[in-house]
Amino acid sequence: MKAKVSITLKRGILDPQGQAVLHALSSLGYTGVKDVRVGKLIELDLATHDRAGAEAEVKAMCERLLANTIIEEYRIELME
Amino acid sequence: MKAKVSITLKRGILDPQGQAVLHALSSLGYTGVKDVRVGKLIELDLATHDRAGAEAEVKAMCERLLANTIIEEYRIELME
Amino acid sequence: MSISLRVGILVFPGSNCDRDCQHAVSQVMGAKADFIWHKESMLPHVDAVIIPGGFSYGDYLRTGAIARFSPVMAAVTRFAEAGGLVLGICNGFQILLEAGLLPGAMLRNRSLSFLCKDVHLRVENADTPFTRRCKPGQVLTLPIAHGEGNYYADQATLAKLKARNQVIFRYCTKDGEVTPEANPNGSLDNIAGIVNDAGNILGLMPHPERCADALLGNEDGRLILLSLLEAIKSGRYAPKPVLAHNVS
Amino acid sequence: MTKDLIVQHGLTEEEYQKIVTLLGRELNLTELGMFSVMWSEHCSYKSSRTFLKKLPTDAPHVIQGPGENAGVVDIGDGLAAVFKMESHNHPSFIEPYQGAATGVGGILRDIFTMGARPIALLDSLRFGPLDSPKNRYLFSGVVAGIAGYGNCIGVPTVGGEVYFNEIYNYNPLVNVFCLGIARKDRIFRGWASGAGNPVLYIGAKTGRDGIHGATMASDSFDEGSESMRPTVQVGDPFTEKLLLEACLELMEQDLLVGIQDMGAAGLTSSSCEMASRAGTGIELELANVPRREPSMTPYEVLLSESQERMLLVAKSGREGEVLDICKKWDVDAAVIGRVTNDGFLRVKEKGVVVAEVPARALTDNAPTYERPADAPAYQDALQTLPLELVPEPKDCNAVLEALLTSPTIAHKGWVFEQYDHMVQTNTVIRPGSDAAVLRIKGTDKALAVTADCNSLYCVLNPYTGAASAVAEAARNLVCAGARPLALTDCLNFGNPERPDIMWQFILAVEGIADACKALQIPVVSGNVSFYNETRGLSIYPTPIIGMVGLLDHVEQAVSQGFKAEGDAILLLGETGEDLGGTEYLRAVHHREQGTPPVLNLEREAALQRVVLQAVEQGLVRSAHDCAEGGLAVALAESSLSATNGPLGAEVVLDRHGLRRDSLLFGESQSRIILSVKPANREKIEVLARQDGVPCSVLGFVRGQRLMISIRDDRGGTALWIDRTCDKLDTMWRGALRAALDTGEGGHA
Ligand SMILES: Nc1ncnc2c1ncn2[C@@H]1O[C@H](COP(=O)(O)OP(=O)(O)O)[C@@H](O)[C@H]1O
Ligand SMILES: [Mg+2]
Repeated sequence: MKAKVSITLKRGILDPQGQAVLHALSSLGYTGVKDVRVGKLIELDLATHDRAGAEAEVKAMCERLLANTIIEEYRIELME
Repeated sequence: MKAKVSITLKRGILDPQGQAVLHALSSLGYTGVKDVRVGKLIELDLATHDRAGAEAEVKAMCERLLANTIIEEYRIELME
Repeated sequence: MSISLRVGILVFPGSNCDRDCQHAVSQVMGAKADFIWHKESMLPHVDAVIIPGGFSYGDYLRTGAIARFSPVMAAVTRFAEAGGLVLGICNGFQILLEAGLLPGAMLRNRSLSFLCKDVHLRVENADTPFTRRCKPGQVLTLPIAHGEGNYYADQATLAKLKARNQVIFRYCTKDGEVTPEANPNGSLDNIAGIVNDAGNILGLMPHPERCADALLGNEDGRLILLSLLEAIKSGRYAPKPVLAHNVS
Repeated sequence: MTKDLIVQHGLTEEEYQKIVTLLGRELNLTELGMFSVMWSEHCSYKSSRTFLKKLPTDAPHVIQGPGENAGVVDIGDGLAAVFKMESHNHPSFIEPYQGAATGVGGILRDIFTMGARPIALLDSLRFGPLDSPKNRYLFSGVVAGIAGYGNCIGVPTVGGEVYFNEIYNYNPLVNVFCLGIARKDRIFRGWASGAGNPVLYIGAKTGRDGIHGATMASDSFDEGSESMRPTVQVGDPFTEKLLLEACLELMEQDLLVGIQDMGAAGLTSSSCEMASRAGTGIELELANVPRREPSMTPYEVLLSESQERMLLVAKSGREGEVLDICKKWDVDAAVIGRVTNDGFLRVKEKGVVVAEVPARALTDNAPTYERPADAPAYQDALQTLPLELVPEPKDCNAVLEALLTSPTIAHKGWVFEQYDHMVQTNTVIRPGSDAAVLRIKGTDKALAVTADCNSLYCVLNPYTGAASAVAEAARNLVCAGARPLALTDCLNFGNPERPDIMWQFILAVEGIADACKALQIPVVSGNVSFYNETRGLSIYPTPIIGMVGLLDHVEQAVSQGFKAEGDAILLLGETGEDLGGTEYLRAVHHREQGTPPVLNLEREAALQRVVLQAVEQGLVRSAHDCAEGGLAVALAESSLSATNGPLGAEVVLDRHGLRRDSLLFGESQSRIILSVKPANREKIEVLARQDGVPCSVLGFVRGQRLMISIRDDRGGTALWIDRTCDKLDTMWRGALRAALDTGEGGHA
């Protein structure tokens, strides 16, 4: 099965990249954009088909490696 | 409303970051991971509530700025 | 070098080799070098444009992605279309790619880290305004300093680049062999620099301005800057005047 | 005010009472927060101030000594060198990339706030061994963070040092040094002069970053620290680059009275320090402070440590021009207050006073302590080294290889190739030599920079170790052909409330002071980082010395690599039985003990004089100081550092009754290896003799092997080291990467 991990900066943590994109979009005329946050997307291809097991394992991967939980938070989505 | 843009390298383009994560995961003992791709996640906060309009506008942003379609593909999700 | 030659050097927020280019062009090569602010929508009178290295807009999103929308880039595009010479170094190369003035795109270095060191380059085409002072096959030593120099183009584009001799520099060993080990960043076909179809726009990752001055121990970069200045002097690359109503 | 709140703010009951007496009333919470950061060890130097006064700070060329954002020295041609070093140890342990990046951002601001354009960075790093995944994560994260910030802003990182030792497992050190150049007649200071002048805020918007960062840096680690998440600051080098250009342009236009960066304790420290230096007051309106987050309290706004911000005092009536220049550079700016003449820092939020304290109460009136100091009980044992328990090595080739691959000695290319060390096109001598050399455009001159400290020497004998750090830094500059001008220090120690740590600190400061006097090098800036302690375990005393030297002629610059076959190899200085505290003893015999190598400051000064004269007379082709690993490693490094690939050497050493390992790997101080054209040999011998410096010809640059023989006292000669340069080169250059590539990744 596949896992999609979305990693974003925690609220309150400065996101210079998001600010730069926001600024660029508005100077391109997209003035209806109020805020931009840039994060990471990690797609994993897993050998298992056990949903609960996969969820626990991906969570462990996030905590140990994929996310820097000091400044980032993550969300996991699983799909066949 | 909010838009979530997922940007990933096109299939066929080597993703060294994904490879590095795959390698790191397997040396941490997560041997059930077959492949990893790393991409970008851009979350936009939009002033509008018009879904169709928003979709078209975000698509235009992607084509012009957010993604480089020579190497990347993108997916847009909209939510209230 | 005649004092009448004028090179314009673009300055984006985050450019950081702008002053280095100015020093190399003016103090070392003896031409005139003027800064051009990114907000300008018209170029002043210049004979060539250098887009210097650095981290325009912090390299946020993708290298060069935001800078290419600066007003000055529209003016540079018109200048190039009229035949003017444009040299993009490092971040300048990345901006030219994003702007579509050169084909292809830049990916992160294979090692995923920034790399600053001397590399060897083989001159693949010495018949360009940027390399006319070099010999075909000559091996130059130039420094690189980048995190994203892993050049990519699709097969069709690569074939076209090769067929038309648009690959100008390749990473090589000190004896001029193009090998995977000599490739510092994973770039396709060891490509370090390319020109556009018309041959008047060069993008390269290594920094000629960092090795123009004998004091820094290497003058190979002079060859590229000297080629550029001599090409201007030859008069063959003077941008053709564009009438206002012709601009669509 | 409750006891709990006072304790939470890191103040003692007595300190709180002292504040109440100063103010003549109780404080509100906002004021408590302000005192808590300003009276913290980090901002107030309360445990160190008394002792730092011992450091010599005067010399005719010193324009600004300690007390400002950075030190300033005259380098002629109307120019001044501006430099300082700072620690970012605790933030880098919590989040290595951002911690190190913001450390670079902070030191850069200290330099450009003085009106200087930054031209070089150095980084001094200490980590636990790389066989632990956590240490690999910290080390690579820190290096990436320094690269990420320095490369983006376009200031070359041209040198530094890295040591690995278990003692830094839970408390790595990240010290960064920055050098800038300013016009001598246009140095800016952090003074809020002139009542009525407008106070402006420029730079990034304020968020809830790093609130209590300053108190955190003054606190030991415990298990919970790694979860102190909300305090992590994120650096934005792009914004800093714009801020840098905007500030330099504001200074060029002569619009400013004073300027200071907002570092630790942000708006609070910058405003009270500027007022207190000038003997004025400042009144702030917080509602005008640009903010990133909604509903921040005055407490938060005043204590936020958001990065990339500056506080300016502009000339009256010129604030419009200031705002225009900021606008040109896309830098946020706002008038947030004005200078007053009542000596108070008065803070309002929408017109309502939320804090009102004398500026000097926050700064000058902070307490100072002479804490108890005493040598630790283990010191004697530590200094005892029974040499009979250290067998002489039979295979010296193996020892040399072990040393060249020890991460502390191994080639540091893996580190400095991640740093843009060439941007600005001034780097005449790149990292990988004793000191980096930067030419000064528009003049014939150049500056050399280095950072040094052997903390193993310092734990064995804090006085000698610290003095040796000064001597080594100066020696490194001299090897590059530069005359030492002045130094900055970054004193990293454990918990000053422990007598043994205070003892180490006091001795180290005395060592620095004496070495400075002997070598005539003033201290112009510095930084103290205490509480480098985790779970009761303190780091070794690590007083890092950053030093700047001047070359009158840039062409004189010398690097450590051999230059040509046939050159004679000379050793200036004398080798003794100095095995205590050596890398050899540590890496091969697993002992960290003994007395560190003896340092004789007069001999050191003589040695440096001789080498400088030789360089100035154009007699020297390469120069390299003997440091960790001793003579054998120094010879190998010179051999392997030759510009176009290794150049071998054939060398014979006279035994003089010494142990083989002392001769090859001992770390006797005050030694420099030169290579010279054979024709110049005698001239150098004459120079050395005049100054009483021992000078011996060791051999010649020749072939593709490193061959070191020892001639015993009866005249017999045996070859003890014989390896191809290629083999040594591969090992030396590959060792750090190999150490990083082993084992699993992850940051758990
Ligand atoms: N952290 C670092 N950053 C940049 N350069 C470094 C770093 N560590 C070491 N180097 C460079 O590697 C070389 C050797 O360092 P070191 O062994 O400390 O030399 P020395 O003992 O002569 O001071 C020096 O040129 C130094 O500047
Ligand atoms: Mg050293």
